Amino acid sequence: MNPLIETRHISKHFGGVQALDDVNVTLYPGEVVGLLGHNGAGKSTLIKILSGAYAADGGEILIDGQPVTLGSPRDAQRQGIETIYQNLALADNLDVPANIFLGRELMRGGRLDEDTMELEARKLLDRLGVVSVRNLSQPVSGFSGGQRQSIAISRAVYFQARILIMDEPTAALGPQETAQVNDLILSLKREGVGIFLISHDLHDVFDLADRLTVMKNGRVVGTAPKEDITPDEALEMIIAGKLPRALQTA
Amino acid sequence: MNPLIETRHISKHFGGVQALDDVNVTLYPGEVVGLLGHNGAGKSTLIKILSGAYAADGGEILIDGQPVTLGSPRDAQRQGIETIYQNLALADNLDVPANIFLGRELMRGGRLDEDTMELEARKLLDRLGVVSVRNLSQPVSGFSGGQRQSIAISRAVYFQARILIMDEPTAALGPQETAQVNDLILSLKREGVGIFLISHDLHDVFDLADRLTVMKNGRVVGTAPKEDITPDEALEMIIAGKLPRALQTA
Amino acid sequence: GVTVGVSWSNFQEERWKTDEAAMKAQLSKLGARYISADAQSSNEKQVSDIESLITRGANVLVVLAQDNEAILPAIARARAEGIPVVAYDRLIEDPSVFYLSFNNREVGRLQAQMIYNVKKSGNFAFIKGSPTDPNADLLFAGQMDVLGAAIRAGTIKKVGEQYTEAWKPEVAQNNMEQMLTANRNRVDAVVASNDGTAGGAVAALASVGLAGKVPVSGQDADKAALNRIARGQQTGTVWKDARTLATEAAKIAVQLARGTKPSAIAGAQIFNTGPKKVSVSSILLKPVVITKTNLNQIITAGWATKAEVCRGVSGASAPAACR
Amino acid sequence: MQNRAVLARRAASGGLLERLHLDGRLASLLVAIVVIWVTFNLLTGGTFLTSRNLWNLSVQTASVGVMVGGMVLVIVMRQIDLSVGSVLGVSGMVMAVVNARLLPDGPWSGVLTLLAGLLVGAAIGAVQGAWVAYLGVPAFIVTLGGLLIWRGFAWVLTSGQTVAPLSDGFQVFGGGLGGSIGSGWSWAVGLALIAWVVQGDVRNYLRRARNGLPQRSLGVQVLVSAVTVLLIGGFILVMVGYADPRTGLPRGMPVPVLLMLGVTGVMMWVVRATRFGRYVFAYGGNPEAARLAGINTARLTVMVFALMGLLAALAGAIQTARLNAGTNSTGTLAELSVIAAAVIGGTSLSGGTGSIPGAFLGALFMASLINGMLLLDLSSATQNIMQGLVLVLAVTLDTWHRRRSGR
Amino acid sequence: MQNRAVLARRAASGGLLERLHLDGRLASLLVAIVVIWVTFNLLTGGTFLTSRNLWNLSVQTASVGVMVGGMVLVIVMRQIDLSVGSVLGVSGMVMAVVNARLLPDGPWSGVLTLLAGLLVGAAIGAVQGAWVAYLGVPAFIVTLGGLLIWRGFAWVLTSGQTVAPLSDGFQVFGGGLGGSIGSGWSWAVGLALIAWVVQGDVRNYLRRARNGLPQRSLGVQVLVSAVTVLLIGGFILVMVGYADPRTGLPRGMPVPVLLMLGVTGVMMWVVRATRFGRYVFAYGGNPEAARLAGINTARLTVMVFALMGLLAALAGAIQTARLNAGTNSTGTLAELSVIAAAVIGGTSLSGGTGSIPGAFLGALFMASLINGMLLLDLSSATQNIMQGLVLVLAVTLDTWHRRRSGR
Ligand SMILES: Nc1ncnc2c1ncn2[C@@H]1O[C@H](COP(=O)(O)OP(=O)(O)OP(=O)(O)O)[C@@H](O)[C@H]1O
Ligand SMILES: Nc1ncnc2c1ncn2[C@@H]1O[C@H](COP(=O)(O)OP(=O)(O)OP(=O)(O)O)[C@@H](O)[C@H]1O
Ligand SMILES: O[C@@H]1[C@@H](O)[C@H](O)OC[C@H]1O
Ligand SMILES: [Mg+2]
Ligand SMILES: [Mg+2]
Repeated sequence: MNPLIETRHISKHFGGVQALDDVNVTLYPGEVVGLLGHNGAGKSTLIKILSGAYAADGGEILIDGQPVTLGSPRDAQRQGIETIYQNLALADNLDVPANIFLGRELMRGGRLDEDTMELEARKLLDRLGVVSVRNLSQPVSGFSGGQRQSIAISRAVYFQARILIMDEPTAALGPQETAQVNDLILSLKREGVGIFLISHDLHDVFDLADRLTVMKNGRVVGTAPKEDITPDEALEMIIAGKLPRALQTA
Repeated sequence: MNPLIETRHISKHFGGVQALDDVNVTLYPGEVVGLLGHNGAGKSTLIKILSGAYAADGGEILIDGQPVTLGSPRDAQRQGIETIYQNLALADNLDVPANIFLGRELMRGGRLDEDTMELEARKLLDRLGVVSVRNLSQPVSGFSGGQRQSIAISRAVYFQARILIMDEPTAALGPQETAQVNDLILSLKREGVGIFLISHDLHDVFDLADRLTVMKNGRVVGTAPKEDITPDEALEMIIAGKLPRALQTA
Repeated sequence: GVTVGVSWSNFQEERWKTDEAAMKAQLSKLGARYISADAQSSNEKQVSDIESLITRGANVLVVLAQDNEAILPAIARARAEGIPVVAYDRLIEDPSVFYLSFNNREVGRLQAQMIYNVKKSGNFAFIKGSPTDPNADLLFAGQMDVLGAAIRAGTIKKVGEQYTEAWKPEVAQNNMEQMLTANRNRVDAVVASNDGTAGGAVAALASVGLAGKVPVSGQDADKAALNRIARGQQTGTVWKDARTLATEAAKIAVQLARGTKPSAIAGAQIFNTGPKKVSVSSILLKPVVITKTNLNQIITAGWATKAEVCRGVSGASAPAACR
Repeated sequence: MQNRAVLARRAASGGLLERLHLDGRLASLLVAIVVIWVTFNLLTGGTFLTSRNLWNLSVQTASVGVMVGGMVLVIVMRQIDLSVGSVLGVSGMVMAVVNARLLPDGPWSGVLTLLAGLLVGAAIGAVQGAWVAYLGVPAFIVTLGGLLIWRGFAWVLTSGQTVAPLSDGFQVFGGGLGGSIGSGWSWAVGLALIAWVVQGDVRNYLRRARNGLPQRSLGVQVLVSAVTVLLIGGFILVMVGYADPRTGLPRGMPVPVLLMLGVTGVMMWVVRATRFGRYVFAYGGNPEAARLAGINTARLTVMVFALMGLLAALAGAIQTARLNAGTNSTGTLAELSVIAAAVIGGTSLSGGTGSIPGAFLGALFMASLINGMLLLDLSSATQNIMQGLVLVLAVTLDTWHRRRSGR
Repeated sequence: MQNRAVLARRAASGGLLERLHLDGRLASLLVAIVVIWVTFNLLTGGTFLTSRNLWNLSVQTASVGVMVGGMVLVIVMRQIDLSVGSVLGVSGMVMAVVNARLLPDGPWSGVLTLLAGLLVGAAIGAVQGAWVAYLGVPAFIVTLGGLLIWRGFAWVLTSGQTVAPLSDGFQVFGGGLGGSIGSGWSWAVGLALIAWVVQGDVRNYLRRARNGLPQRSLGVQVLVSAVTVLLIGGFILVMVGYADPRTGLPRGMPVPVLLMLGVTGVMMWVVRATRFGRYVFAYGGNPEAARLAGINTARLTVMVFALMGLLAALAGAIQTARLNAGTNSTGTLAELSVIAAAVIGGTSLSGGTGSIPGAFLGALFMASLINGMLLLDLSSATQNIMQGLVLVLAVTLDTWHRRRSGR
């Protein structure tokens, strides 16, 4: 079976910094791949390339085994890729439904269908257990860190992606809200969606992921099925940037 | 002994939303108080009032038992209060030393002492275990989420506060960096600094805090010494907004 | 009583204040009410201005047109309301209008002539007026009436010709500096279209030590210019006694308002040599050239005081008026 | 205690506007306009509020009023267009040349001339927008260049000469004699407007009620609708209250005013109901977020500038027709009035916020100020000073009011 | 493969500027200036690059050059000041009145006049700044009001009359005859400048070496310093190359140019070495972060506007002295030139970025363009068109170059 998405020899630099160097990752349908690494390892840069936000300096991306050019976020959306960005990327001056449906507004009779969008937004937030967001028609600048994160998550899950990329989706979420998002990830996985999950919470990653990819200083240290590795070994990989002995020999 | 800082009946609303309602909290020297609560509970709003960023609608703040007016962040700094904000509050166009020393630049011979500031910044980041930040004289807009967070932390710890307020300081940090910050918190505590710590990571909070205060919908649900409560009970408080039975009778 | 609505095109040049004062004085003598508006050099605003003057109850209009074409719709509105119009200082080619002016082309001729009197050949620089003021072109045309032949013959060489954005003296100064530089100071005469631009030109000449050595023309008899003439830095200025013009305008306006036909105004003649050859009733006043030799004429006329004209000028080299 | 009192007051004042679901900015601009209207009316002994003067005022507002909606979109997108005055000028000049020198007089000469002008304006706008979007040059520079270039072109086109006269069919756009639609049509337009407003309000109310979404109470909604209907009715009354001096018949609504209202209506609809409008605001709030959401932000920029150019050309048609002449100074400094009207109307120069009706009221406010001062016999220096002071004071009051009510 | 090649090229091109530790923006502006200088010199048959014309050019740059540094700070703070032209005008008029009508002629009349003017300018700026900072009214509105108000005041002050002539002591600021410092002093200033640059470079180099901080290599540093010294020397040579017609002696540096260089130097120092400058940039990058860092942002705003007013008044002194007259049109539209120079010099209207030397070069660029076109005696319409085109093209090339080199 072809992977849903695969990268080959991706590299990217900013000025003098080599943010990515010869990065190869794969993602299969119905699979959750955890992306781990220290701060500045290059995780966000990698997923921005996968979502068309950045252009790589070199290397190629394959979707369903076919090379593709992701020249803009719109290209990636057309390929069924949805992304939750680490910095959330909300238009602060717009309200909740406008943000959730941004770029893919519902229309009725030639005009924006505000009401349906508002009702759908309400449903989505309820599903994520976000009870504290009461007034949806207020600019999102007035929402708390966690509330904003929930809005960004709703945005990405509404449009039934084949490939979902989540960059620290629960970093700002409370325990209950985090649990709901984790449930959501599992149910999407069951529906066959492939998910890249970046998180610093090793517990969560081990609960959710099928495989783990660890990065350091822009390079992939290694990839392993969750069963073959313990959390302590993963930590070791993140810090030392080396494969644990068990895997090296394997 | 007077608490370092104490709030009485603090309230704050935004338009129709009552973000804080009659909030009382206390913090003693050498103590870490964990502030918990669901998203939108009012934690960040509370600490913004304590750091002079917002004015409360009602209630009062006491420092060393004396009522004070914190009309601006500068007022709070003068009282020895330093804050790490959830949204980091960095000037994206300035470099790392400029951000760390913003508002309290080192001078030498009537001009900014750039070199000393750069050297000090380097030391601070080393102390936080942030190895991936190499070029300090680049605008901070080019740094990763975790790197930016480390810069914000350096900023707050350099100026030897009496009261340190940390709003989800490790949300974006990797496991290693998180451990370093946790060590730092413990060592500051030993030096007698009082710390408010907001975090969604119950493990961390239980490792670090002496007392826990749980908020829900802008009100304080209750405060308890860490010894008197289990993580599950704390979760219960966050979700249900009620004191666990054990504490209610106490 | 009679209400006279006056639409000014702008008040940037010093002279218009004098025009206004004289007109007001005459109107109050005649027992008429003066109302006014200033279009600030904008055609669009002038149309609104005239609408509002009509709204305010003007029974006769005195119009200093910013643009003689773009003013016509406003004149048509006045005509439709049965309100007579005096075209003040600048021609308006509508048969219903009474035209009262100093002939601007004539002013241009006088400017050129005063220079030609002292300089018959050599390199001439032309500092023209604002590119958006039609008078600028009329003045230049008049200057060419006098100098064109010599230019074609080659005895006079035109070494620079620049409009002056909004008649601004500092713009004229820059332009003059560049003409001097481009010609390595070999500029023998400057035909400046009014006193403000002449001031700029003189400042530029002064900075290369040529002030007083190169003849410079002007127009309006601004006080600063009269002083320059006394100091010998400017050759002369064309004095259009705005007081006479304004006083006449006031008298004519009141007569028109009381129902006198334009052609029946005393001294009216037919003017039909405008660009479109429309015939209008008109009175054209004669401008006076003021130079060093007849400065006292302007002092005795009470246009400026001796102190103003002669500030800092005394001794043997001073003109008669200042001794 | 004192804090609590302040709090209560705030809640109450916020509450009124909130219960009416009215925009605070619009309300305070309306108040400012009413204040200066009443003041001028007193000072002019009743001249200001005559049908005749209000009719003039409406025509005087038209040119800025037509452009200001486009400028709102430009500024909301964090851009600026300094070239509008020159684009107005050059397209006006093109129309004058086409009308007076190229086209034969005839029933279609007016419309054809207008089309040619609009084409020129939109093309210029699109070129400028593309320069900004694809080459990444700041709009300030591109349109400052445009300001110089197109003004120069307007001059070169006729070597600085004024072009006149224009055909009757074209002069109609200026609202001069023969440029109004008469009483019958005016009432027809008014009734259509009323019908449109009422049915929109009713449909909106029912739909939100059906979906259980928050909204005005029924009583308040009826009140708001009634006031709107009255305002429209009053406006039409004023328009038909001013008679043509030749015929003695009511003039009715002038064509430029009709154009201004039409443009304003369309722009409001664009902002409220279309993706295009939504994207403009999203881009202004966070350009990066808009791009990441898959919006083609470059094309959006080109479209907004092209629209701005088109509207500047429409204003050029109005001005040129009103002067019955193409002059090379037409539109000088118009950019300042248009930007000022947008900012007074609540558009923020840092992008992301702006309102079409607000900007329209901003234009009306400035035009009223100038019109009123013209009726008083003030010197233009005094007028400048007054205009500056009233401008600053009005916006200060508005700012202060919104701060106090906590928004 | 192709991507890798691009990558390598980028690294190399980035590398050159990086190794020189030079600002790419400055470099490309310098190149643009050199290009138009050479072009004009060819077109004018060598007139452009004469001492005399360059001397003129330097004086023509002075008024905008003096103001542009202040405008950089204003724009970096996400503000705008539209009133500079009017403040220039009103303070120039005040100085003319003080000089010609109030003060007796005497050795101090020039300086006292200047002080009075600076006071007026700074006070106006401070009032406008306070209005923006404490009342929260957008700077666009406050300074647009100021544009109208102060222009009106300038007119009212003398009922529109031109005030002239001014005392010799004051005329010195305009750089006319007697307004330059002669050859001896020019060389003294030049040598002082050279000494200052060299010792600064040396000290800087040693200090960074001592602290082990990254910097230019020794060879490159020597090269950069040598080029700077040569430029200063060349500049002084040009200044002393133009003789006074009365005496035949070299004029040397004109006073307004001395003022401009002094102001530019001070502003560079303010931006690089003072807290004030740092805070202005911090505020521009993130106003909220600056406030949270304990910076008194309101006071900062007042100071920046007051400084802008002061510099506008200084420019007013230069213009008025140069013209030897206070006129009511002095400074009209100067705001556009000043803002344009700042933007051309790399100041971003969205705040947070800007450079004083860049803005200075921006002013020089615009002045060179106008100076050269006047030498060619082009019609003003052609001048407008050319100016617009060159402006847009120069910034386009710069943008394109920086994009290509990935910055
Ligand atoms: N726009 C940019 N300009 C310059 N450098 C950048 C930019 N974006 C990222 N970098 C650099 O690239 C490297 C990788 O950054 P990236 O954001 O991918 O890290 P990350 O793995 O997501 O880190 P974190 O866990 O902190 O989010 C970092 O060193 C960062 O400084
Ligand atoms: N500037 C604001 N304008 C309007 N509402 C606000 C504003 N700031 C906060 N709120 C509201 O106040 C409430 C409390 O927000 P706050 O940021 O204090 O929550 P929090 O406990 O920090 O949540 P989180 O865990 O998500 O950071 C939320 O409902 C939020 O929507
Ligand atoms: O008198 C002159 C007038 O005729 C012209 O139109 O504008 C400039 C004035 O100096
Ligand atoms: Mg990241
Ligand atoms: Mg928070």
